[in-house]
Amino acid sequence: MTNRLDQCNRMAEGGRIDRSQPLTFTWNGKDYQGYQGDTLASAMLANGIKVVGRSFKYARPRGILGHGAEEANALMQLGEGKETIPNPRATQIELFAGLTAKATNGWPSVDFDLMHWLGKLGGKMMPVGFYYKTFMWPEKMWMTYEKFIRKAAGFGHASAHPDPDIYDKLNQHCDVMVVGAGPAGLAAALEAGRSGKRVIIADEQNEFGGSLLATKESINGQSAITWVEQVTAELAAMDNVQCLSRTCVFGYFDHNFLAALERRTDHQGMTATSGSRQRIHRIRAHKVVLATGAIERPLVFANNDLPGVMLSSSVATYINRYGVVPGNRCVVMTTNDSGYQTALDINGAGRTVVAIVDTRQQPSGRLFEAAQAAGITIKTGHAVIEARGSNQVSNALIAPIDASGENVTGETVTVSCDLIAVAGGWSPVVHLTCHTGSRPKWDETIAGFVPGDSDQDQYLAGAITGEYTTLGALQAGAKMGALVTASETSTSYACEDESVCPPQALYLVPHTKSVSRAPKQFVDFQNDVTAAGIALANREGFESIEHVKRYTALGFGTDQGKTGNINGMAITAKNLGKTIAETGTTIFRPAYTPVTFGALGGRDIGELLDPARHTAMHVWHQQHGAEFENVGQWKRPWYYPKGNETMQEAVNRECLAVRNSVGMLDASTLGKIDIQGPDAREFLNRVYTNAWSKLAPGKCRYGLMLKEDGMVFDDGVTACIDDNHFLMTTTSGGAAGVLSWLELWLQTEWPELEVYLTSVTDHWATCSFSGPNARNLLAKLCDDIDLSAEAFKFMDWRNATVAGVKARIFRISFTGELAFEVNVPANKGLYMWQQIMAAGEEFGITPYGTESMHVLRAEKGYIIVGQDTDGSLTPQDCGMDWIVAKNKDFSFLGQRSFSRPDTSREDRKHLVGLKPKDPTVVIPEGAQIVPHAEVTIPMPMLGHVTSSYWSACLGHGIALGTVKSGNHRMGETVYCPLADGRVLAAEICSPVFYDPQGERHHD
Amino acid sequence: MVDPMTKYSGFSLFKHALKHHEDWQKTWRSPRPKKSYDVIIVGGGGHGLATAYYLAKEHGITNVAVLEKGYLGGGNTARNTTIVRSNYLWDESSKLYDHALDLWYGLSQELNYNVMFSSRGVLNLGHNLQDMRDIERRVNANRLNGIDAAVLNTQEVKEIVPIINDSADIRYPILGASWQKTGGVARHDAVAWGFARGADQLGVDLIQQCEVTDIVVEQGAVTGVQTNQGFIGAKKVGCVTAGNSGVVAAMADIRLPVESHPLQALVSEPIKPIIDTVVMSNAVHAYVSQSDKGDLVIGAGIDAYNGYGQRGSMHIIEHTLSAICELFPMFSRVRMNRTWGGIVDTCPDACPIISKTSVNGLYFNCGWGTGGFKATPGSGHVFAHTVAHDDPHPLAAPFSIDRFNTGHLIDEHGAAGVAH
Amino acid sequence: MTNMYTPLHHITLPDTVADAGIVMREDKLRGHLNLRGNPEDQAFTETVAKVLGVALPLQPNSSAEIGSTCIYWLAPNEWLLLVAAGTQDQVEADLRSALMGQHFAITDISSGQTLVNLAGAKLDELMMKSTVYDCHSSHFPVGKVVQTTFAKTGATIYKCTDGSFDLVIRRSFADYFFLWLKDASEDYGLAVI
Amino acid sequence: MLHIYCPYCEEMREEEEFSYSGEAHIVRPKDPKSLTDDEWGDYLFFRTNPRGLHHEMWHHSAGCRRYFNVTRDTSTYRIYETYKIGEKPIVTGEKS
Ligand SMILES: Cc1cc2nc3c(=O)[nH]c(=O)nc-3n(C[C@H](O)[C@H](O)[C@H](O)COP(=O)(O)OP(=O)(O)OC[C@H]3O[C@@H](n4cnc5c(N)ncnc54)[C@H](O)[C@@H]3O)c2cc1C
Ligand SMILES: NC(=O)c1ccc[n+]([C@@H]2O[C@H](COP(=O)([O-])OP(=O)(O)OC[C@H]3O[C@@H](n4cnc5c(N)ncnc54)[C@H](O)[C@@H]3O)[C@@H](O)[C@H]2O)c1
Ligand SMILES: Cc1cc2nc3c(=O)[nH]c(=O)nc-3n(C[C@H](O)[C@H](O)[C@H](O)COP(=O)(O)O)c2cc1C
Ligand SMILES: [Zn+2]
Repeated sequence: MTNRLDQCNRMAEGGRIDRSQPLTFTWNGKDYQGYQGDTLASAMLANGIKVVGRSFKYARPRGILGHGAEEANALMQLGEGKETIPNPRATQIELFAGLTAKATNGWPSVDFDLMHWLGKLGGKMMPVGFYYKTFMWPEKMWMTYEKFIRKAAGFGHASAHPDPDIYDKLNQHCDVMVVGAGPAGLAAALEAGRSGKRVIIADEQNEFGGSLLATKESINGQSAITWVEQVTAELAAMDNVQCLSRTCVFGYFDHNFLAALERRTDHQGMTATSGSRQRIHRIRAHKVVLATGAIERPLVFANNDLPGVMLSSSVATYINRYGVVPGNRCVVMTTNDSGYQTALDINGAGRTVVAIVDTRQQPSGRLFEAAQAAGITIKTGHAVIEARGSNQVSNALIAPIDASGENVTGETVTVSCDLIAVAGGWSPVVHLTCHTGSRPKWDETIAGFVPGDSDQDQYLAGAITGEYTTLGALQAGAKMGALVTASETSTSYACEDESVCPPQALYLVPHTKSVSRAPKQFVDFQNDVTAAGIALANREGFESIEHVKRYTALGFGTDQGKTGNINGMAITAKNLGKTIAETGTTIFRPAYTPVTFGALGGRDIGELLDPARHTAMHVWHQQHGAEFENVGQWKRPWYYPKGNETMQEAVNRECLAVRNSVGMLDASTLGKIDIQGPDAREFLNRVYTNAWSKLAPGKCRYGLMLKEDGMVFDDGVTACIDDNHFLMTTTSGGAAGVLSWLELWLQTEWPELEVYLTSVTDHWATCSFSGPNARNLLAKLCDDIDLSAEAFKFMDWRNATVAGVKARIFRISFTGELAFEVNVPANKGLYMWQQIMAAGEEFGITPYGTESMHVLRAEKGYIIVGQDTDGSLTPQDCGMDWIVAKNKDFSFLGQRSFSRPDTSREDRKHLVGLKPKDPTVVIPEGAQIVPHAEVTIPMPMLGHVTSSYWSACLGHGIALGTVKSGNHRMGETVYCPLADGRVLAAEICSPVFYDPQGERHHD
Repeated sequence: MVDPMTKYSGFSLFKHALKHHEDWQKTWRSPRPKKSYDVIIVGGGGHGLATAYYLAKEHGITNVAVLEKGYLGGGNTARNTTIVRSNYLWDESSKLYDHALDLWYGLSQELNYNVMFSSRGVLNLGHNLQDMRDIERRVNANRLNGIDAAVLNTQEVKEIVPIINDSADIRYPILGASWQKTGGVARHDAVAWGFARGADQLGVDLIQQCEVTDIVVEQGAVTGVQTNQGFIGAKKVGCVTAGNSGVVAAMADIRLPVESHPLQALVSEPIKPIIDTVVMSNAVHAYVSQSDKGDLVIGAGIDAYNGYGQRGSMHIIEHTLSAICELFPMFSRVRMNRTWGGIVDTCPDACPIISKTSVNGLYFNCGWGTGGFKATPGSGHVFAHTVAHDDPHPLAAPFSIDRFNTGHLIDEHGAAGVAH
Repeated sequence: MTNMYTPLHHITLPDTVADAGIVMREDKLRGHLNLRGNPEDQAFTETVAKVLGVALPLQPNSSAEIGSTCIYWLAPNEWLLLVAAGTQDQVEADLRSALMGQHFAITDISSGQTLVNLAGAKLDELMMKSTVYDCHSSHFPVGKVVQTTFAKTGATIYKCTDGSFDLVIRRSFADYFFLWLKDASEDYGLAVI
Repeated sequence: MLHIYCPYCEEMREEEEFSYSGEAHIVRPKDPKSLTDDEWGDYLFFRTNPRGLHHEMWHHSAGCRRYFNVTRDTSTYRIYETYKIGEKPIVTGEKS
């Protein structure tokens, strides 16, 4: 056993880690050490940790495959308790002191997993899609089977607690957005930055440099790292350039909008000590340069998922960037030149390269020769056809293959090794280009998909185009940087010889056995998709690559197939006898790498989820113990409980106060639209059902507004201020919609009407007080107008001074009592409210909320649009035919719809009153109304109860509801069968329960 | 007689395992199109495939082709959040959806294909007093229509979903919910594949990569369709093309009361089971369930603009996730894996169109908008009847296209919510 | 005046921050008048110019200023007049009588909104957090005025000569606005003066 | 995420400032009463809903509050032009 702290695979020197800063971390309950600059993955490898997880379906042991976003296996449960994060990749977790991580699967442990035995034994019974074929009997058992399937699925677990961190967002705007800070991106940003344009460059890694961070190459005669450092410093010094490291551009949306996630503090600890843990940049860019590089493909051979099989470029990265050699005896299998560099790096690190196994028959060139010179065994025309080992690689089976790469042509030899580095060619990171609907094109020369045509103003540079040399990347970057800034010239660069020998396209390494019989050859590691599984899917008729994806789960994982997809597509193509171009890709979608929900939600949570709108008197309501109701975005006082009062008690008290003396409601939330212009009347005639030609200044009128389908959609009182000037009120929730609706007609259909609309909802505060003492109360505060019933009639309004404040007083009533609405500029709303409360003290003035308002208006049979109506009632249905003008010149909005066959039916639902037969009963709102007391299910329904209350002043329950042909059924008894078994009887009656003659409000 | 090797079962799995799964047959044939058919179904989504299946199964009409421009089940069927329920408001729609729900039960057995219908229950949350009134109204209507439904209070919601934020002083506290225990989710792809396999076995030709480019009408009657694989004759043509219905209708010079909008959804990374039911909220706008793979499947809102791009705007996703984090604060550190969009065919009254048209022999089944997955078996069932008899199935009759002229709309915005 | 309470009159902060990155000041009780009219009608524009002493800004997103009066372009036929506290009635009356017989609208909305000045070293970042509009100086010069979103509400944003921003916000959203502001400036410190 | 040029503000603005308002150029019949139920139903509900070029109305709801028209491709989402109410579109190509 290796000592936990000895970092057995750590090189003595080299890499971008700081050996003077050791960091202790915990993996699966044991402590280990790494260094500042490590990722969790590099630190685990340094400590010789091989098995990092268990696979999804077969629970096979899995090790680290890659070194970045492409990692498919090393999903962690990071941290604990409320800080825990499910599923981050070890390769993208920067090490910090005290980091703890666990494997997400494996019971009792990752090294020994019981599920694995189940997978081993049952695996044969679990080919792709097996669950569609079984678990069907008996039908009821599916829920039980499902429970077990669910338990086995999933990787990490979500925290059980709310998130201790916050997330925020910045809206960014720039001339040039560069994605990726490898040589191509840096060169592009440099060019654009020097031109003075506003530039943002983002890279998901902790520092800029991309693949240069892991090479020994040189640029312009100095080491590539030196160049990176110089360029990074120059960019950082430019005011016009924003450098965002640890920032993944995860989505590319239409019209050059990009979304990026910046991990601000994840490298320091599990939670942020101040500010946001992560931040989303919402970037609108004029031009976008994508320089996202390429990802290496693994090779598909038997047992290629054993820990110890790694991407060749990742092995090189661990050596060069992290000073870690992840094996002692290494076999490098390659289809192209890049494996050679890795072999040289391993060799240089003092570990054994057992052999380079090159699938090409006759490789040659610079790197080939270098490997030969280094004395490395090279087996050309060979492949590793199988890996062996129990929990990790211990042997590689190597066999000669033919030039087509389809057949094993000779004896297999077994070599012992603990690392197999695989280099299966490169796949350009085309993901972002696909997000806006573009589809990649197959490029035969590079054996990879490159970005297709796009509708976005987008430029490409570097490995994303299949340009795999550093010089090529630099030049392309510089060229694109110049192009997007319209500059004539661009910087030129010089690098060493990078000539390469052509790669071989090999997507499935042959085995001595057929695909269906060979040990599993994995294509998609995370979802346990094998070559045999793909073959089976194809055999079963799943031919479209999208079907293959959906049937096998290829590319469905958290890595979204970054390593597996191309091999899977190529294997499908071959099975079907098609070209890869014909087969095509599945669709890459956001997110490029997973994005924290919290970050996407940003600060729009908690109180900030949706604005809460307050009236000018809100503070007073709070101070006086109001309970609030959400009405749209408004917070409205619902009722004002006193002492231990229940809601019903408070509402009874409030209602009786209004009926017997005086009560006051904050009515400021009603929408108010100021209408000015010579055609204001004509405009009102068109948008309301009733006539407005004759309403005189000083008068008000109630109006109903319809959509063109004839259905009621808003109502309110409109006052004539003077001939060219009206003030419309709308429902509280409907205000914004009504204004847009009115503007729509004015601006698009009736531009000839000389009318201007201005929202004054927020400008006016409204104190609405009702009750027999309302006039007495007003008289105490207002003496500059005649308040007598004769001089100031119901539905009149006046300019007056109230409590020394200039006000508009409307004599309108929603309670059926004598009532006044005092409107003052909202700055004086609180003052006015306080003055009226004080003056009303002698009358026992009682503030009341929306609940009492509802009771009071229901007693009068007044509707609430949205409660008593639901978009399916015409004015006639509401019993409001009286408000529909029959002979207006202009066919007002909605009028034509009345005469449609359905709207003109006699047996439509009508809004009526309902009086419970048992006077002590209040029928629940939402109760359905049926004709008979016997409940037989199913049973036809006549309508439903829209509003229902206890009427304290009448001493019985009252309700409003819709009833089929209700207007013709007055006096009939109907029934409301409730969920608790009760059936409540009610008599259909007029909706006006209280003061049917309207004497009180006319008083 | 179905060959025991073709019939799916644990037993057949075992026998095939012994043969290394080398002998599995095709799930469906890939026939070349015939010259003509009795019925052509345009659109190989769940609804189209179900229609073909029931045409063959219940009406003995087997000379049928389903023409699909892409791959079977690749439209909205491939991209919906799979919520199944029937607690709609109005008699007409609740009966239609409940007919479908009845068919969900036993569907796996009927098709011999496990569609993984999981009756884990569906909650529709209420966040303000009007929400609760609407919930009461709908639940009462459901009960009296014989549909499983109940109103729950906040505590009862909390018992079913212990992780939900039931705090009373959040911006929009949960006041209660409607609960349909018999609702749930299903494996969307399996539904398409199960119907496809069932239809194929009954002789229906499933023709993929076959785009209908024109509907040929002579003397007021349909005679066939023009496709990228040539002309195919038909006595009757049923169009079940969801988001593309407007485009297909235009081929027969018909306009529909339908607009196509992007509707987005997303999944998290797979996590261990944490939510066992379906939670929907219109007011806070979040819809979530957890798939059997472990990913949280979340429905976002509709994009307001017309769009055929199968993608929408980012702020819609952001809005949805702020709502999710509000309802489920512990999901804040979970991560979004993938988002995508579908093209939903929305009707002004949020109800479908299952209808004959002014062209003889041409039928449309569309307008399911944001919520037609749940209806898949029922929709196919009543549409097959409508096509077979040239007369609407009684449950389909109210959904005729005429209603937009008569005014007999069935406004389900309240119950359909904004989506799903 | 003791009977006046501005939309933000009740806001409080637990402690005052020295070196606050964001400084907020409510420009209390300014007169706010919404003016509508046809910009192509010279009679209208000239009359208004005569009354106000300065021409109406006709370019989109522009403004004009004279003394304590500031005019924001809101739409082709719509302007916001910000006048000295308490003078709005007079200005309204003057305009009404001068424009008599023409088609125009003038509406006092002084109580419906308030003017908030935001300044401070962290202003740029705060604006990036809060609005989708590009407030970068290269895109938002002094004197420009823009109606756009502010968090989940709207605002009319004006760039002042000193580089700070004046925001017109609606009264009923003022509490939300402040809640947002407090939250967004948590990292920088917020001072209210 | 659309970026829309408001012809009144004369600037590109973010999608979040706008509300969509459906198909453009649907004219309210001059005399609704003279229409048949089918004609009226057609005006109310039936839309062209094309895949491709679409003339549509947007409302600069968080900006200048003006309605205006946009010619946009509903499959690529590319915007070809925006123009004021009352103006005619320049781009009217065949449906793609
Ligand atoms: C994000 C999202 C979430 C949803 N969530 C839910 C939910 O939770 N619950 C629910 O009940 N519903 C939901 N829905 C709605 C549901 O997906 C659809 O209503 C349902 O799947 C429609 O099925 P379909 O078979 O009619 O359409 P589709 O599956 O779209 O099938 C139509 C088919 O027609 C094909 N086609 C189109 N034009 C042509 C042509 N010219 N020639 C040939 N073929 C053509 C298409 O390629 C497509 O395959 C959701 C939808 C979306 C987009
Ligand atoms: N040996 C080979 O065959 C081979 C193959 C491929 C590449 N290369 C080397 O790779 C380099 C290519 O340069 P390049 O600049 O094109 O690529 P690069 O790989 O150097 O840089 C790409 C950068 O983009 C970042 N990135 C990718 N997607 C991102 C996203 N969505 N958001 C934020 N950042 C993202 C990556 O983190 C990376 O740093 C050259 O140096 C070349 O030699 C070599
Ligand atoms: C219910 C459901 C669950 C899904 N789960 C996953 C998933 O776990 N991983 C994944 O990559 N995609 C998942 N998807 C999304 C699909 O990959 C794909 O995006 C979707 O079917 C739309 O197709 P398209 O992206 O090819 O257009 C899921 C889709 C649905 C409808
Ligand atoms: Zn504008």
